[in-house]
Amino acid sequence: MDKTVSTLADAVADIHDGATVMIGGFGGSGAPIELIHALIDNKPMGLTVINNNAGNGHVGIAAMIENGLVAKMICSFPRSSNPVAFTEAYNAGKVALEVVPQGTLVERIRAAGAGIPAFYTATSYGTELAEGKPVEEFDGKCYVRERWLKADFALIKAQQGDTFGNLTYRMAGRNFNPIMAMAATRTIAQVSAFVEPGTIDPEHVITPGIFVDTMVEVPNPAQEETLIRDGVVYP
Amino acid sequence: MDKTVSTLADAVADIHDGATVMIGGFGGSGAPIELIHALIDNKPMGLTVINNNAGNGHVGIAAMIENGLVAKMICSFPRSSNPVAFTEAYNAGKVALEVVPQGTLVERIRAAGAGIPAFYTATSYGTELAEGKPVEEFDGKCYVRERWLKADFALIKAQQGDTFGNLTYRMAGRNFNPIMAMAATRTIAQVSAFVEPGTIDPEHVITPGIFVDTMVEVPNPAQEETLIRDGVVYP
Amino acid sequence: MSTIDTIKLSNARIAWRAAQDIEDGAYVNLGIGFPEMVAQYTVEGRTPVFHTENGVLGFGPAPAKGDEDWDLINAGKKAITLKPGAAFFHHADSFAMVRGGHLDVAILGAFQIAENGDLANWSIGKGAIPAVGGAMDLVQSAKRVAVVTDHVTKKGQPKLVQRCSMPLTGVACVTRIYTSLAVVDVEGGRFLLREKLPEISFDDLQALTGAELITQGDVADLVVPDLD
Amino acid sequence: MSTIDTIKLSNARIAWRAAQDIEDGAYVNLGIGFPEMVAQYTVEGRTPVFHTENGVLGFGPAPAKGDEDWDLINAGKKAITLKPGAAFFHHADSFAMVRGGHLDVAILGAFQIAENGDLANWSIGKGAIPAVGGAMDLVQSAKRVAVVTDHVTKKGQPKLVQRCSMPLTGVACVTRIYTSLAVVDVEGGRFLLREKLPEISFDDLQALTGAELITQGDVADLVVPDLD
Repeated sequence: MDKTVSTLADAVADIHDGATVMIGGFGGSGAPIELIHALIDNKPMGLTVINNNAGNGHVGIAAMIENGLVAKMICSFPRSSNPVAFTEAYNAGKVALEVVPQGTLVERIRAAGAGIPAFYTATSYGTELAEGKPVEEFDGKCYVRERWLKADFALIKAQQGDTFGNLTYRMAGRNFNPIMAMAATRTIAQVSAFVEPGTIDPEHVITPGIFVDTMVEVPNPAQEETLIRDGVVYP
Repeated sequence: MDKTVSTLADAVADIHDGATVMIGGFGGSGAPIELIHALIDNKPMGLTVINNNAGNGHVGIAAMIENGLVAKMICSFPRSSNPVAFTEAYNAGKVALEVVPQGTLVERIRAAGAGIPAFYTATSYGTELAEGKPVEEFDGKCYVRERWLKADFALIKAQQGDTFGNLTYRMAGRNFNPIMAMAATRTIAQVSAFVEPGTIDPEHVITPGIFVDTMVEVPNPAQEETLIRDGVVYP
Repeated sequence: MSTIDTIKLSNARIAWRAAQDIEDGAYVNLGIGFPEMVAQYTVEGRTPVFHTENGVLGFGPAPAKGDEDWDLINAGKKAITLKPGAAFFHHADSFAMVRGGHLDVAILGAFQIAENGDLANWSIGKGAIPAVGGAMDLVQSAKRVAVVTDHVTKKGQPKLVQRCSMPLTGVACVTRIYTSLAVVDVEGGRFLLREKLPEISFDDLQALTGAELITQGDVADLVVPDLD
Repeated sequence: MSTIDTIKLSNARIAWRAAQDIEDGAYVNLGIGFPEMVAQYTVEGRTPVFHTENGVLGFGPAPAKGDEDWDLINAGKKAITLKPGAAFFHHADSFAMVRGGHLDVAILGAFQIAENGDLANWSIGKGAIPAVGGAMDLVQSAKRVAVVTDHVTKKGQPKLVQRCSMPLTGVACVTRIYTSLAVVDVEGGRFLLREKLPEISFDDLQALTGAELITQGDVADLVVPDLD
């Protein structure tokens, strides 16, 4: 068993028009920039993208939007220090938006990974984001019912990965990555360092390999913030 | 901030008659034997105990039952290689039993810790364990609605713990311990080694201190299996 | 000893047959007891990864006697060893793997299997103390749910039936049954006979089965090496 | 410049006042921007633990310029540092902490707070692109939900109102409000005035407040050191 592929192009080759794609990261932290850029090279169209944000500057998800790949964003916070890509596309009616509270977003993703089709949360009760959703009272408090959120693909960024797909992350770059890995039909990870099985202490594995399908090594990944400060526009 | 106490008796002193107590471990693996025995010394009565099993031999939860502390067990598998304590008490009508499928049990506990009052699972649909529970169809498949499961106290066993309550575990001794730590009003951990904050790599913390209230050091914890092989009867 | 007892496969040989269907890289959960034997017959060159409910992926066989570590056990509370690439995780993540459909195969024992795939394997009914463990989670969620079992009970009653009379573990969940006499798939609410021991006739096998055995094209010979 | 502008507390001084109520060992989430200032005024001898939605407990102030690591940021996407005893975790665990009621205090900004505790702080209504982040989770679940805010809007309109006119972030969730003029608790659907600047009369404060201010016994002086 070996889940590694040798090129970024191979890693994202199967992502097709109209696919739903989860993309890990919180802002630039933990964002799989190289996988995103390889996806832009392929130009699949009409994608639904699930991420906490909606891109920044002219790289990563912002570049996906500017290059016309994205039909819909599902996110909690489509603003950033430089939100021009999303803002223009949204205002022009080119990209649809579903705003989900951040905790509900990640719990819906976790639910998909954990086989929970629906759950109740107090979050958003009584607000416009709960409109049209079933409400139920438990122990005297009102809760909103939320559905799982699945994807065809997840693109994630990890630190170490062995050939079985066991992964670690780097600091707060962990964020959505391990949860999205659970929720997609196919999880594709860019990994900063490939290691042999047994190198990662079994106590320190964050994402067990069962949740990972494809891995590609990106030894010195770019940081989104650095690219933005350097004024990079992709491609 | 320092969550440590110096004696086992101090750690369990507040556990009162009628309390609901989660106890970590899967069989003897990860079971907080010393905390359980300290609790038996206090003899609170009428406890509801939540554990995967229902005790083995004449130590740990089995000894709680034999010493009359337990009014009700909530568990997935009340059998063991030596189940005499539970079996006799149950057959004599002294202990009530709620059997919950193992995955539903841990998910109900996780739901309590995560603020999810109810969720749906396919597990147990169409079986007698789903009788009386709401059923709903999502995407063409039927699911059973389950409620969160909370406790007044959780007794857990960890490997390393710093004074802030950050914990690690030992191999498969992890099991229910980190989840129960999230779900109780007060979580009490026996820890094999106290360390200073900063000793545990922030990447390797399994239970962040926010979930832990009280800790006591038990440097060389007994293994339930060893006690049983030695024929120990507690007290 | 009846004819059946002289020809039927031993548990080891049933386990061997089940092991032939486990692909390289498959994530597999084996039930406590008899199903655990399947791991011993892993096909050369394949690396399945074994999952146990109590939070381990990638474990290996039992350690030598005296080398047990009682924090390193499987769901049957038996001591295990680790293979390179193993991982520990907590129980909620373990059952997220199960319920979320991440296991490729779960292999369990059975009291009864109905022709619609219903499984009864957790409770003999009134009287006994109920104990379910993780079986109800596993049968509802693994991509393939296989059963390894004698073809009939110790009293000679069929275990493959039209409708289970014992309490259900799960509804319409079993996909394949490896018995001491045959390999049977559950498809479209019917038992499809895929393989049978060449020593038993179709009619004799049908007589030992509580529901109709359907054949589609040839039924292959169930051939298992002598493992004893 | 009106009289109010000459006497009102700066954001730093509001943050100082809020910091006085944070106990030793409290788990605290501070909203992006102004609420983040509260951390700077942690009371000597107390060790609160700061939580950020993106998966860190126990972080400290920003690093020196040039020392930033962009994998070590807070929910505002600003670089942070770690204190001893910090922990990383994924987003689902992070919001389990939030939604599960494990945070002692969440401190947020506000557009409007109603006397029943309703909070509006996420959307100015139609036209703007909606963006909610973690605010709706935090306000529904922390044990105490505090607001730091100017007492009135830039146009001089009350922010403490009978009923919010802007889109709600949460219902009946705010427990205490630290304003530039006063400290107000929300209890039983009413604003209870706890402290006010000695330089402003009760009547003038009431005139700047969009709902009735209730007093129970003495109203304490809101005294904050000069921090500038």
